[in-house]
Amino acid sequence: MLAEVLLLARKDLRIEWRAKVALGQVAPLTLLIVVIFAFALDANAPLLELGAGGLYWVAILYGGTLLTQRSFELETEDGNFDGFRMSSMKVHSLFLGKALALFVQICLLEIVLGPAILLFYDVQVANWALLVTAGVAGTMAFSVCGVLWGVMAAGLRVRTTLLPLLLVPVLAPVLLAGSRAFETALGVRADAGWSWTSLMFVISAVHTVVGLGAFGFLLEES
Amino acid sequence: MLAEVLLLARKDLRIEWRAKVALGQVAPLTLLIVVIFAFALDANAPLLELGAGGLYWVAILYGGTLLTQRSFELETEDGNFDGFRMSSMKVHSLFLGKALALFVQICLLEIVLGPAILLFYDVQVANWALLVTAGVAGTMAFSVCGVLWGVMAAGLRVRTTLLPLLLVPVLAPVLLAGSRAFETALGVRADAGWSWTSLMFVISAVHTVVGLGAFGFLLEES
Amino acid sequence: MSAVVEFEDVVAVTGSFPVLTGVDVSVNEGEIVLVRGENGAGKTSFLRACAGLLRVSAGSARVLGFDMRVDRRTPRRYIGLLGHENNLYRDLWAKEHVEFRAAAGGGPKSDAEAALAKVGFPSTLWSVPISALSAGQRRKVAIASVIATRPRLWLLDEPHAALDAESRTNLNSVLREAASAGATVVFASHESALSKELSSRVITLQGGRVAGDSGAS
Amino acid sequence: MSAVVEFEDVVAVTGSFPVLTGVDVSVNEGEIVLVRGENGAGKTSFLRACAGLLRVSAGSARVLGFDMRVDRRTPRRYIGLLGHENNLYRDLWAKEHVEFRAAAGGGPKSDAEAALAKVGFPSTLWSVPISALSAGQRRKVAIASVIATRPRLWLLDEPHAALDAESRTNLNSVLREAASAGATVVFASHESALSKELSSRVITLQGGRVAGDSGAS
Amino acid sequence: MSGGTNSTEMTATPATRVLGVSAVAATALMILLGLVISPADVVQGEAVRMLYLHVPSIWIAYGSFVLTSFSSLLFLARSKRRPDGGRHYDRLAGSAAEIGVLFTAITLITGMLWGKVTWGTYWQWDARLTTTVLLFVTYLGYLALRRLPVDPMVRGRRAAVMALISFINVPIVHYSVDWWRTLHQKASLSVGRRPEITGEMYWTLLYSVLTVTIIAAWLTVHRYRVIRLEELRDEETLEQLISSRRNEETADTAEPGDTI
Ligand code: HEM
Ligand SMILES: Nc1ncnc2c1ncn2[C@@H]1O[C@H](COP(=O)(O)OP(=O)(O)OP(=O)(O)O)[C@@H](O)[C@H]1O
Ligand SMILES: Nc1ncnc2c1ncn2[C@@H]1O[C@H](COP(=O)(O)OP(=O)(O)OP(=O)(O)O)[C@@H](O)[C@H]1O
Ligand SMILES: [Mg+2]
Ligand SMILES: [Mg+2]
Repeated sequence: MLAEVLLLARKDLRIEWRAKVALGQVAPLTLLIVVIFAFALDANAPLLELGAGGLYWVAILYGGTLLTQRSFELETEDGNFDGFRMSSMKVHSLFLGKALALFVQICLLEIVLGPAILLFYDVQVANWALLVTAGVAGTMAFSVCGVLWGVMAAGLRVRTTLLPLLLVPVLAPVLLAGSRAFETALGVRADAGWSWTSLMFVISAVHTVVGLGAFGFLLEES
Repeated sequence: MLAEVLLLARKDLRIEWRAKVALGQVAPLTLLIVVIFAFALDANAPLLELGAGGLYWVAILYGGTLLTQRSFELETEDGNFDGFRMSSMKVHSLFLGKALALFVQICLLEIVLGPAILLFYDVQVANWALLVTAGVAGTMAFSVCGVLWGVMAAGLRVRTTLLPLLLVPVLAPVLLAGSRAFETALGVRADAGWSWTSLMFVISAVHTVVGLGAFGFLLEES
Repeated sequence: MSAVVEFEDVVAVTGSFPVLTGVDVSVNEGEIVLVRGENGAGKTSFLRACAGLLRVSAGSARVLGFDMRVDRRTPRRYIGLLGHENNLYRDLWAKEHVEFRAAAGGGPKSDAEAALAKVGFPSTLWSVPISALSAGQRRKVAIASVIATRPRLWLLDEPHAALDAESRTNLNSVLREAASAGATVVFASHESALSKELSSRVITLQGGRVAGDSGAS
Repeated sequence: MSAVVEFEDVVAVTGSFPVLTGVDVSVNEGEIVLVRGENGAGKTSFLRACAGLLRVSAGSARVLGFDMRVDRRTPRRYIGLLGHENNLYRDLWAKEHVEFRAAAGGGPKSDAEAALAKVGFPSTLWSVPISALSAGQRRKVAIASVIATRPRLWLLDEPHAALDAESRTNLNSVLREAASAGATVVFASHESALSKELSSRVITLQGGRVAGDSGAS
Repeated sequence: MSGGTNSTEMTATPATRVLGVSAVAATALMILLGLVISPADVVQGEAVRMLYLHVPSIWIAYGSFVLTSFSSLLFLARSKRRPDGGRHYDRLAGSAAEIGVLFTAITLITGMLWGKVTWGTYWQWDARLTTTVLLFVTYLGYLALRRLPVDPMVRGRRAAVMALISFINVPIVHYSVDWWRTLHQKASLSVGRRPEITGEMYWTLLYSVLTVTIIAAWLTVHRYRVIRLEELRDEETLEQLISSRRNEETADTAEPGDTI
């Protein structure tokens, strides 16, 4: 099964490599959003420091949704969803493979965005371990949810707009948890950042379990 | 020419009517974004001073981008962009027709979003005339820019992700102007809301002129 | 008879690949020209160049009297193009779509019903969303859309594909009728039997240039 | 000989329209079956029902021994489907695509080159992105992808469309070879000459049901 | 196709009429209790009467969503094994979700009105309020998914998966007051942390819960039956469509050219 997961993920990542969507388009876009925000807040330094965690996750939410859309655009253009469904890979591999590729792509995004935020907003990291763990937890949650809802919307028309509608409410808790955890990691909030991080792991786990269980059903029909 | 503009706009709006994308999907989504945003930022209350006006326009920026994407998805799926380019309508009609349809759709969005924001943020309107004029000016700017950049991205692959990247920087000034104008209209800022509104009209005008002039070129290249 | 398409040593490039490598063709009004050739020979590219969708990067290209290197837009008004893809708005109903194309082409909406009838599209399906139609039915809608714009130059890329036997012969007679009314038809096809029967002239492409022309003058 | 497709009074619905209205068909191993019928007769729907992509809402449907009303997923492992659309990842290169499909079907990647050669896809185009290929070349990639998964049941929707004359006869021999090796081929086509020559049996659909079956037993 | 058991022509049966009548009666008593008999609150004054609608509504909504999730689970588990595909579980999930959304809306509305009176604004960016909106929108999305024009079994499965995921929101709403610092009242009824809830107010609240439960049950049953009737109607039109499509040949073979 691992071979299948890697095969699918590699295919997605190869396409990403060719088209450079995550790095070339979505990353600059999220950067831009962060900059605009900073500007809109009148570069009010203490305020920026407070908001950095939240804005980071808002930007990732936006970028991640775009990447999810793109990921399923691949699987639906030119009638491709039939091919996806006809694939003789195990459904679990399909789910995990798509999720893995999405995870890597969102990570790419974060590798660009993270340092940028640290720089622009002039924040100090108080707890690197927490920051990285929370980042990974949030990214996992994003990618797992993205794949689950991506395939839910995939067979349907109007998926460009339906997908965000389905995805955003589900990701909202991740957004909140991620922001709080980052705020702790950046030392601007005393709250228990680790428990927010665990919440994100729980969310990923729940969605993975649901995804593994339900992906078969979701693939059945368009 | 008016007949052509109306013909094209009516076609787009008929499809919207069938699929109910603006009202059924994008409007709830923007609502949701307003809610999530406000909540995420409320933890650090000063951020919310950005206020109703700013969030309104952020939400419209997001929703408007989705609607623009959708609008050009129609014109590109099934090789449709060839059809669009082969159309014997005048290029000006194509530009204005798409813009008109987009304008109406964004207006639909705003009719839902506006009252919701008034309610959620418990703000008082100090100047209705300004509010409505600024709303119209901003919407015009959004739809004109949307069409201009939509067609720019239309011939290309990976347009799902490219379009926002092109659109967001152009719309950022509209976002700022709209926010300031609304803040005046809502009585939370003494600034000259009318001059911000005129700025938006100027932006629309500039983009309309550029659009009318360049649409031919943009259509030529695939 | 005036020349509708006049290509001299036309070169066209997509990406950085030369899809047309020097095409010399002259098509006169009222002709029905079959463009044939292997897969990848350049038929589609040739038709797209005629329609002005593909930029001509060298040589001289005139279509309906317009120099395509100067103005590619105006002649499109008189051209009807049927591509490999159908160019349909999937959310519209079949009839709405043809009406839209007819009106966009400057004609009366009432042409739509006649055009749909001409291609044998059953009237029971007029109000069905295009996304629900079968492949052949969609193709018929696409052809009807071309018919409804009353082009002077018809550019058809594999018009027979996806159609059933009856509709194919029916399409042939529609095209013959158009040609006899003065329109010019250039079409690419792999259906040798049907297309030879239809065409008055056969151009063979190979490697992006003309390798044979039954009507070379 | 065991039955590969056994449909009894199969009804299938898309949207709320009955695309199959009671299909009775039984196809045996090694047969090459042509499914014909007018546009909209239900050929595509039938093939999709065989592939498990269309839910059977009444009747009994068994494919390769699996009850399609219970498990539509397992039999897909042994089925190769070529639809109207090509199901290609346009950003991949032709060879990469076929390799991916081969590997996804559990076979070795090395099948890809053989499959591409079989359909006559020129090796100079192996590393060209699919989006740059011509319509017929894409179709060949799609067919090669099916070949590379070595299906036991081939479901082909207008396999001849878009191919040039040579590739068509070539495809016929590929299919004949597959059938003689024990695979079963069910294909829909509007190319009467080519497909009659290929098929060992002809099923005619009309209005979503079987109107004629040359090999009815 | 038609595994219909009791294809009633009306949505009411004697049993549900009893349910309906008792709902009406209970409502009357609830109004009496809530508006007249129970005392005004020391702190909140008359506004506290909003409590008797506000709180039971959301509890019933929770209950409906539990029901939705439970029947979705059963639908997923059973749909393959049953001849009718276990459609009744799907129907139950759908009708319960509709009622849940309705009562969530009631909570939102009463909450906002109450907020205007006690906090001075309709809305506060408070965790409980926000999560409640999130819950509301999520289930609106669920209902939107149910309305998409695809095969009913397929739609049912998709919706069932979504229902299971959406349920996560319910505990989030409930515990939001503990997880975030909020303006909103903490959960109290069981522990009696809030001194205001005593005596008549306590009993009135309990009674309101009972009443709203009856109303919700009654509504759910009726929605279930309406959905069932719609399905029967769809099945009937489908039968007609099938037979007319089967007879297409008589119309079409009149044309020549189809010979083999
Ligand atoms: C739009 C505004 C509001 C919303 C969305 C809302 C939502 C909710 C929800 C979801 C619950 C159920 C808690 C649970 O048991 O899980 C609840 C309970 C409650 N709400 Fe509100 N509420 C709102 C406004 C208010 C206001 C303004 C007040 C009074 C000042 C209030 C007082 C209460 C009380 C007393 C309870 C019962 C708490 C308990 O015993 O558990 N709510 N509300
Ligand atoms: N980037 C590229 N690299 C290599 N070849 C390319 C590239 N772009 C286009 N081509 C080639 O250009 C040709 C385009 O031909 P065109 O689409 O006009 O063929 P056609 O005659 O219509 O074929 P068909 O019968 O298959 O439709 C193809 O052979 C294609 O492989
Ligand atoms: N919602 C609908 N309303 C009316 N008719 C519908 C609807 N959905 C599907 N159909 C009809 O169902 C049929 C589907 O047929 P199918 O695609 O299987 O045809 P086909 O035999 O493959 O045709 P072709 O040769 O054109 O590919 C079409 O006649 C189509 O018009
Ligand atoms: Mg071609
Ligand atoms: Mg078909």
